[in-house]
Amino acid sequence: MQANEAIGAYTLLRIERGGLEPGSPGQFFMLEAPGRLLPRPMSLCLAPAGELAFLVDPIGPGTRALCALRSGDAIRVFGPLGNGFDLDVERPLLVAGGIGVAPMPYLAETLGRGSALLGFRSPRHAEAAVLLPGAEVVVEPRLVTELLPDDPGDVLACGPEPMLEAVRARAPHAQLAWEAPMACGYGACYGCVVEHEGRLQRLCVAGPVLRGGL
Amino acid sequence: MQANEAIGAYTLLRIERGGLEPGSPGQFFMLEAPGRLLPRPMSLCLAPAGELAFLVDPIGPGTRALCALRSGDAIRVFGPLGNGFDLDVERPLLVAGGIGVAPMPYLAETLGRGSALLGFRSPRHAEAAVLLPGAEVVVEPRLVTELLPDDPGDVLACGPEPMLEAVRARAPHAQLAWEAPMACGYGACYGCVVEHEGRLQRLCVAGPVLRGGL
Amino acid sequence: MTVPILNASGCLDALTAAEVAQTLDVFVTKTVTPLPREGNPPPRIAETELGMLNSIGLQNPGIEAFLDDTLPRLARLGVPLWVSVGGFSVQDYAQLCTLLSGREEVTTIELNLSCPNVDEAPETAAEIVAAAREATPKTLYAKLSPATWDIAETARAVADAGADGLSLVNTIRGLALAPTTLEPTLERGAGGYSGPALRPIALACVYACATAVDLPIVGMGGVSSGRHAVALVAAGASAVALGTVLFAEPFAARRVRVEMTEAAVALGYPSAAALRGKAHKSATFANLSAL
Amino acid sequence: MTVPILNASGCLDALTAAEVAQTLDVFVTKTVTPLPREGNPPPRIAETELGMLNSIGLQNPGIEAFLDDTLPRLARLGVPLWVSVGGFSVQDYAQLCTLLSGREEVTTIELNLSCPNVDEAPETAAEIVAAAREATPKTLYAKLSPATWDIAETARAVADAGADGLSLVNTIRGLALAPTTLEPTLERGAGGYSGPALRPIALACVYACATAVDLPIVGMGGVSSGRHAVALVAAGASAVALGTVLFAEPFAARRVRVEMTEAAVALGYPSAAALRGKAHKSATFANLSAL
Ligand SMILES: Cc1cc2nc3c(=O)[nH]c(=O)nc-3n(C[C@H](O)[C@H](O)[C@H](O)COP(=O)(O)OP(=O)(O)OC[C@H]3O[C@@H](n4cnc5c(N)ncnc54)[C@H](O)[C@@H]3O)c2cc1C
Ligand SMILES: Cc1cc2nc3c(=O)[nH]c(=O)nc-3n(C[C@H](O)[C@H](O)[C@H](O)COP(=O)(O)OP(=O)(O)OC[C@H]3O[C@@H](n4cnc5c(N)ncnc54)[C@H](O)[C@@H]3O)c2cc1C
Ligand SMILES: Cc1cc2nc3c(=O)[nH]c(=O)nc-3n(C[C@H](O)[C@H](O)[C@H](O)COP(=O)(O)O)c2cc1C
Ligand SMILES: Cc1cc2nc3c(=O)[nH]c(=O)nc-3n(C[C@H](O)[C@H](O)[C@H](O)COP(=O)(O)O)c2cc1C
Ligand code: FES
Ligand code: FES
Repeated sequence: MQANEAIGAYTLLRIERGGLEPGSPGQFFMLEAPGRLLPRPMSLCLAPAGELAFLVDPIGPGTRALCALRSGDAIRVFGPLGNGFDLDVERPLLVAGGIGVAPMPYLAETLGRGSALLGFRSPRHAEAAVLLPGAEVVVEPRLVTELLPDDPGDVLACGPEPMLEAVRARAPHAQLAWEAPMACGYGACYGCVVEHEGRLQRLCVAGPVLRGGL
Repeated sequence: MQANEAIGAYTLLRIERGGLEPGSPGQFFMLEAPGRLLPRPMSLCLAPAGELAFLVDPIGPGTRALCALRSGDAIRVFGPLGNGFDLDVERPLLVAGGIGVAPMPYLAETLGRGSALLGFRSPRHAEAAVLLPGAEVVVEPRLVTELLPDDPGDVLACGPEPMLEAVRARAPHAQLAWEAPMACGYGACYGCVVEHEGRLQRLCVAGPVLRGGL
Repeated sequence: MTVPILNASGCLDALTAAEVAQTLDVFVTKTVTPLPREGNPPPRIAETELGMLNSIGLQNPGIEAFLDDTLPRLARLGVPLWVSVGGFSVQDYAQLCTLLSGREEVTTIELNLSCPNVDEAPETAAEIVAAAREATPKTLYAKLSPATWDIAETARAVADAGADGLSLVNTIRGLALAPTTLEPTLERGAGGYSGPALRPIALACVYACATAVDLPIVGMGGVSSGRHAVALVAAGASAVALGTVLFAEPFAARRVRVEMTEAAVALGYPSAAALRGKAHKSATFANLSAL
Repeated sequence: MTVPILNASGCLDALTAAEVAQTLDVFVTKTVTPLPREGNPPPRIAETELGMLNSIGLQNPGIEAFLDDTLPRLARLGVPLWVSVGGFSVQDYAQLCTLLSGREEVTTIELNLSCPNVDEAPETAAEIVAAAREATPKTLYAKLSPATWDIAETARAVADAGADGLSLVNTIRGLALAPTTLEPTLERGAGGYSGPALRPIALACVYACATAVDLPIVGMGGVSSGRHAVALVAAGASAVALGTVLFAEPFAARRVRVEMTEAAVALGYPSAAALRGKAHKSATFANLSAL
């Protein structure tokens, strides 16, 4: 652990990279949550030299334990895992809701272009927009999908399920990063299944980024 | 918790008395051992005004957790429990081995007279003798029972089982404070039984001080 | 309507702790057998990382001394009394129930069909309940073990045999070894595992039995807070019993009672009793029997 | 002589984690059934305070796809392969064993007689083992549930029916409720409880079966350190399997292997294998079968 830094309602967790590769945007890591039996999946948010940074929303015991880490604490980190975004796109448009903003900074940096739309549930949550300079930001009751242009181009999105469904309705070929409870993150437990292409598939192996969606 | 103070190999745990009575010498309290499911029995060692003090030998997880307490920490304490020493004696002689010294300071203070013999397994353990000024002290390989006079008077003893057996061989009417693993300390679990007067009895209810012994 | 709090059988002796017993809505005795029993040799309790083990082995004075000496003294406490009984054959249980029938101090008989520390009666739980039912008009609770493939099946069988309620669950067999000697920490080897680790197991048993039968259930297993108690009630229990927690905190019932109401109110219910069965999706779960 | 480390069935997919599988002495497949299975609806994993619950429900491609596609790919890993099989009747198990008999990639068949998340075959464990024994000359391990009153009795029955070894234990049924909704955290309600809380239960089962039968035992249940593994070996296991710990620490086998030897040496034994059975007082415990 290098440092924990509050960014509005979220916490940016910066970890020494050690021997780990950052992987590609949309991939995730399993982070040991101190005091809990199972690790927690976290998308890579930023990859500064020698570091991996994660943006964490403290919604339960595991994420709260991660946000309570202090500089010098050691945790086990495993990854990168899963399939990230396909970067071979013409007109990328990044769309994120809430903590779905987490993978966007690394994605924007890697793509080197494209605009971004972000939606948050409160101004305090919206402070995380500093991680994505130039993004257009809305706060509830306005929804991020209201900002989608008629021809949205190549949408790369992450956020809560209802948001992803709404994005897909508008952009059927969007790349969507989904969530599911995960015990292992590497295909071992069969816990993270989602219905995709008509059958139950492990999201950690088949996703988390899927085209067309669940 | 008021303070924790090292006394040789042992730790003196000083706790605010709150509403608790100190009870009589040889009685014990159940002390919450932080992080453990079950409390641990501890003899009252000293009863300074407004405090209860216990002498703890860190031999396992529970006693180590007690010794690691810091000033300001709160633990649950229940007692006084069990039957202490009968103080109606003519020529009291206090005999203790190792952590068996724990109840002796409070006993000596309450009796206001009598001499004491203490045995320890190392000079570091023997530092606990400061709690009982004027006591005669031996360190292994010498044994405390070697110090017993031919006519020992009214022996009140506490220590490991082999020591108590040896004391009883020399002083059949001695009052002996025994030990057994205890889950509750107040007769609820039937876990602490010892064979006494030909049947299995709960040491926490029938003892811990028994005449004649197990 | 409230959710009564009992002690778990074998986890409190009201004669050495009257004040503790008086914090309870019901006092349940340690299991009584026809003849006096010394129990198993010590050590017979040991802590594990996440629970405790015991191999007490039903130490008790036997039914005769219990009726003559213990029961009159218990009756003076002013707390409703349940008597837990155990035996090694159908006849044992029937005899115990017959002897207790005449005693008005006793409101309910709990049939301990599940002690992991003694030999079991050769008959099935249902056969024992049927014999007990013949022997007494008193309210009969059947205490079941979680160490069974399908506890709902046993619940249905004892309900059909005439049980008036279920006590769920007893301990499950566990073992620990001393780290330095590798010998079992209990003289007898294995013992009954109780405490926090048992909680999800107990909850699953209550949930399954509440679906299977329409009997009141006393839920127990690792309860140490109002939230734990509320979960058992939501799973279908109408009362909860405290066991291992009483060793660390004799007056836990007072705290749990307050916390239970607080937890219920925080969840939007007027009382803990009001959320009974709410863990079940089925709407048929409305008509639940009270204790 | 060493103590082999396996994965627990269902806790590792060697095809998505070849390097992890290669840290093991044996790779055990997730349970394969005659027909493909999608498993239970999600959510089907949940953490509890002291363990985890799963209700996967044996998701697998079915024996045909397994033999055609999965098995050849597993064989390329260079790790000895055990195949876990499960079914809903004696015929299912017999058929699976027959089909696997011709496949030299498979060293051992583990009969999963104990999945808490699917309906059980109506026949007894011994009947299934007997049918499997008829169907195959391969080494047969019977995987038993801790949810039984007397596991030693089942162990004797499956030994008599021809089992070559025991895998102990599977998960036990457990339930947790979401704190705010009071709904079960798993869609299916109850699930299999695994992890640290299971350790004393698993240890008691291994200890009891090691006394009852002279078969090698793979011990599992909450193992996450060398000391846990050594305890199972002292109780009578000749091998240990890692389950839940692999989710948090995929390469745990390497650490546990080193710690196991360190723990044995610290206790004065030349190796972990040398302390097998040492928790038992009986001297008749000298002739133990190896895996
Ligand atoms: C591939 C992947 C990448 C992820 N990346 C990130 C990330 O970068 N940053 C981040 O903060 N989180 C991320 N998550 C979500 C994160 O893993 C979960 O929030 C975390 O595991 C919850 O653990 P907990 O112990 O704090 O709460 P739990 O006890 O597991 O959950 C607490 C409560 O919140 C509910 N819940 C669970 N997950 C969510 C959710 N995502 N939103 C709202 N409610 C939820 C649960 O049902 C429960 O009621 C990711 C998830 C996946 C699958
Ligand atoms: C009535 C009574 C009064 C007591 N008063 C005191 C006191 O004033 N001060 C004090 O330090 N202790 C006292 N003890 C002993 C103390 O309660 C135990 O040492 C303690 O419970 C051990 O807990 P643990 O978790 O540290 O070790 P455990 O894990 O319980 O034990 C660690 C190891 O030590 C062994 N062991 C247990 N007890 C002892 C012992 N007494 N001596 C040597 N080995 C042991 C165990 O078998 C085990 O192998 C008293 C005990 C009783 C019954
Ligand atoms: C020390 C001890 C003794 C017990 N004795 C009995 C008993 O005599 N009869 C009985 O039915 N259950 C007995 N039990 C089981 C408890 O009543 C209860 O079912 C079990 O401990 C689970 O609850 P808990 O986790 O809250 O302790 C005993 C449990 C313990 C720990
Ligand atoms: C997610 C999950 C899936 C499992 N699937 C199977 C299975 O398919 N077949 C089987 O025999 N056991 C299965 N098990 C049980 C394990 O093999 C093992 O017996 C149990 O988890 C106890 O070990 P542990 O506490 O180390 O996890 C599964 C366990 C888990 C946690
Ligand atoms: S999280 Fe375990 S298989 Fe996906
Ligand atoms: S310690 Fe529980 S009865 Fe004595």
